[in-house]
Amino acid sequence: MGEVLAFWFFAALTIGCALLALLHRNVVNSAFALLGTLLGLAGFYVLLAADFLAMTQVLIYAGGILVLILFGLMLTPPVTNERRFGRILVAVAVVGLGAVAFWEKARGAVWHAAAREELAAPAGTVREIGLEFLRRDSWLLPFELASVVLLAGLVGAVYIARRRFPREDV
Amino acid sequence: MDDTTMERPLREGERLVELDVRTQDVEINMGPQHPATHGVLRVLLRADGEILTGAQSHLGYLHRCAEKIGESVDWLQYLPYTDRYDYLSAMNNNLAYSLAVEKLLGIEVPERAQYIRVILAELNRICSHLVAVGTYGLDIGAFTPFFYALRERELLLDIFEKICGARLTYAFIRPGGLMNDAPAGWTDQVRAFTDLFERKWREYWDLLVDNKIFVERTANVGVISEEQAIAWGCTGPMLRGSGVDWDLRRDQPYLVYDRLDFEVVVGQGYRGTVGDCFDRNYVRMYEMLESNRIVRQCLEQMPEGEIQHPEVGLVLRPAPGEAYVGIENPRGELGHYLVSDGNKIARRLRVRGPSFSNLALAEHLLPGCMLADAAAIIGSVDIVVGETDR
Amino acid sequence: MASLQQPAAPANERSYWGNVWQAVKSTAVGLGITFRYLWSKPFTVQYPDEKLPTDDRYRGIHYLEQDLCIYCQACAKACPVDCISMDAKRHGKELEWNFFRVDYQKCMFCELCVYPCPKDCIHMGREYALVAEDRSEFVLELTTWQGLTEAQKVRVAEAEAKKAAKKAAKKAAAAAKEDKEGEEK
Amino acid sequence: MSALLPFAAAGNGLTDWLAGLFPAGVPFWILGLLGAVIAFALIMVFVSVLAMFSTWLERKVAGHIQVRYGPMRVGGWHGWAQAIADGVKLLIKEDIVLADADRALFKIAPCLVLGAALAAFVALPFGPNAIVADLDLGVFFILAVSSVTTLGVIMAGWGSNNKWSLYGAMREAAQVASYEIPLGLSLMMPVMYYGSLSLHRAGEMQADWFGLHWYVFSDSFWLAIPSFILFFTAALAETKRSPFDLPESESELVAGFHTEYSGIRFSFFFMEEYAAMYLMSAVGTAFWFGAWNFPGLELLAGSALYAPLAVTVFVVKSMILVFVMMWVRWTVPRIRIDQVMTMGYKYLTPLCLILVFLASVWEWAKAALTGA
Repeated sequence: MGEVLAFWFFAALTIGCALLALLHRNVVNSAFALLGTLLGLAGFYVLLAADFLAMTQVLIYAGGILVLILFGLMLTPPVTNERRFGRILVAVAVVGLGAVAFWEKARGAVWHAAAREELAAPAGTVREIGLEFLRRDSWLLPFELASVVLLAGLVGAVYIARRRFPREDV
Repeated sequence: MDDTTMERPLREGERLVELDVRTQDVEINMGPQHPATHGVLRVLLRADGEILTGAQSHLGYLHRCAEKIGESVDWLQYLPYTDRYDYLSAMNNNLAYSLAVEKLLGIEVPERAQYIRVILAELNRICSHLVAVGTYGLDIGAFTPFFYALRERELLLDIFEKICGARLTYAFIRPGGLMNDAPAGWTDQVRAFTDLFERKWREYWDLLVDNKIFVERTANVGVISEEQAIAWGCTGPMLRGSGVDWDLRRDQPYLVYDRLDFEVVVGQGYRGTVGDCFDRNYVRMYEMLESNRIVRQCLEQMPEGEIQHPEVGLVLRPAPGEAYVGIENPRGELGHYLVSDGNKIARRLRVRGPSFSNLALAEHLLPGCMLADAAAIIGSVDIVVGETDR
Repeated sequence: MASLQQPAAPANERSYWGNVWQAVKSTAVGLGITFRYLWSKPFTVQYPDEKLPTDDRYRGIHYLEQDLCIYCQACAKACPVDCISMDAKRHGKELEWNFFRVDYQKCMFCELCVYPCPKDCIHMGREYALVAEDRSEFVLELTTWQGLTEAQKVRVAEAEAKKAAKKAAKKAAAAAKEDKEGEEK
Repeated sequence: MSALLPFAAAGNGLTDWLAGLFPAGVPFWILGLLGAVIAFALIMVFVSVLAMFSTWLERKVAGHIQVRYGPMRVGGWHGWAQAIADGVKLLIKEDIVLADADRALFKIAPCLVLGAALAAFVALPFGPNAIVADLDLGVFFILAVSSVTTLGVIMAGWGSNNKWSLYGAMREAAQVASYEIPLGLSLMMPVMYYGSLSLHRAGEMQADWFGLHWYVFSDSFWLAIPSFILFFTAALAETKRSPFDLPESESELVAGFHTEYSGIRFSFFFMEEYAAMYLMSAVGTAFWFGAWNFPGLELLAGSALYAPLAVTVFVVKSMILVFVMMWVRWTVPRIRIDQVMTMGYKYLTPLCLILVFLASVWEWAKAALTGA
């Protein structure tokens, strides 16, 4: 019962905030609404007994990525002639396609941990994740490759963004 | 954005500013009510993120018509008004005005009065620099040195209170001499202070000036070149901080300064470039020590005798003529230009205030700096708005 | 430690580890100084309970020796801001005081009013606290009495009586003279 | 079951105690919810009292460092009631929301900031048994949750519709987002030593040697001391304390992101600041300075005094670190924003990485030698 209630609470939070993010007129407010979505998702991870993932979600997405999004928004000049209708259309299309693509999976999914016996055991997820990432026969190579790709992206972004401007002395 | 690509040759008056990302400029009002503007100064800043792209200072919020008042009150009655343009160094203001009036009158005050004047002027310089260094710490974000500086200033104010009865606006050094002679025990109090001060000075140095963060915040920030400083008419620590060896006390000696042994402190880029904010503060720091030395010498050399010129009374009628006397105020050259038509009221009175000229350059240092540097640069100029606006 | 002599050579070389060392060291030195002061006795006083003594020469709120004052207005004329105003009525030598006010909204405590006084009767006092809820309270009355004191009344009456007696004597003398002249005629 | 649903599972002291109070038929989740409410109330009370005491302490420390007294009047002895008076004043003050502010964000921001700070208290081990949720993730949870305060600050700065506030918000964003890296890395040294992210386990492991087997006294002390300095520096930046108080630097930004706040909303920011200070100090205490352990305390184990004394030891130790934060604040000047970034990315992070490398070699060598 508790899990079910929590599930609906997080679902409402996630979807409500997602809609708010989509529909709000002010783009900064949309970004802030995303916080609710991200926290709701973190809640789902907790329900699925993936504590580490949930905390990572909060730390990286809410505390990091969202801050960067806001940073980016505030550095961008405001868009004056935006069309909300177009955004909604795109969103509906994406959600629809996703639903069609994952319909079979989604129908059979179990959304909270209590219903599944193997997840009900106390989880020490950090250790397993760490081992998985660092074992040679497991995910070590993709993990390291991803970090190299990210680093390359970072360097490229810095290179592209950095410019030298002549400025007049007032 | 094509206008701002890298390959175009720089136009005159432009310089290359390196920015990570260029965004819309923000116009932001610093002041007239802002903690870092030392009074009711308003600086209109244009900023691209944290980096300033333009600055314009707006003066006049504290304009009190000092010069015009000077043309409508007696020569002596104007004296209390001089206290009020740079209220942190009122003794020096009194002295500047008195010397100018004495030049008009063509008199020289008795020797004892001259020595007491030097002592008071130098103590007042310490007083003023203590506030300058302390509030500079506040601008940079260090609170405590300010209180330590005010603690020693309090001792100085006690000394002033003992001799003249006032703690901030003295009206004590007046044309013809002094209001009063030093009371008994006063010289001992001054001597005790000079001994104490050297010990306390180390504390300011260790706590504030030598602090790594302070050095990082001030070194290489707001650099004024030698030529720039001269061209903009900077005086005082602002000029000497840029490496120009010029001090009116030595180069155009007045009172008994030519009999005293002291060094003129000049910025030398101790932690960065010559002429940066650190150097201006450095000059103030060491000037306090030099003033301390001067006070000691004066105490030793001071003769007994009169403190007031016998022919100068309460109502003055200088012969028609004009006079300009500039003295080395804590903030630079404070000059009075006086014109007399033989009346007991000045025909024309004009004040050349150091903060006003120094501030003019400050706003040209701001573009290209960061927002936090604005506080550091304006603080390093050490303006007193009462004087810029008069 | 800082030296009281100006450092001769610039010390602005910076290296990575030098920066780390300087940051740690200078912060530690600063923390040492503040820690010492944390346990020292405070320098300030608890103001309304405890007041710092003011010096003899302190230039605070004026006081007036009213019995010496001769209503010459020299102080009012000397004042750069015209904050002194006074009014009195003369009864011969005696003064019937109406008011002697100083407007402390204007006064700048310059002491210029004290010097020209021929009778040395106006002084700067040692009191400095000027707190009020209304601006009008900053205009202080320096006289201790208004009008004529009993002694003054007596003296004025005496003087008037004397004057009257003199006048009467004069009149009598004149009358006597007239009589005499009349008699002579 | 996940430890992050602390009250949904049996075995938790509070829920067990609550279960005893109610008839057997009451569903478990109700007990859990009730337990959560009680825990929240406890934390709220603790943080309120803490914030009041800390403001008073801060003002006294500032005062005495600056050779003055600080508050002396309210309440008699050294103005002990000053903070209470201030709190009451803030509560009854008019609540002003600017006409041009973004009302929703303006109002949510203080709650978000304080809420995130309070949530992080869940994982603090005040004593061997006094912990709301003994999370396996412990310190990671604290880092994650307290990173949400950044968003609250940005929200406040944006919602205030004031350029100075916005500057404060952007500084906070840049600063905190970058200092989470050295903060996390500096925590790696104790984490490697204990082999766990749990603060509670760290406390248990430091109980040896008559209660003095603290990390700073252990065989890894040469890692512990520099890592603590790095942690403390990063924590100062994370909690926006001087010399990293750029988001609210009063000589540049007037009051930064909370310029426009007044009354109770302002007090939320205030409480958050002290809560965050305490939080970081508590993490430092738990990982480096022996958590609730103190020489001689173990002799009392089993007696009724033990638990309260352990909590007291933990709180006092944390408060000493809070005091150090205050002491630093009243000593040093403020860094500029680009220097904050330089310090974070060019100094703290590389130094932390070096230490992480040394620590991993050291811990591996210890394990290899002892054959563990």
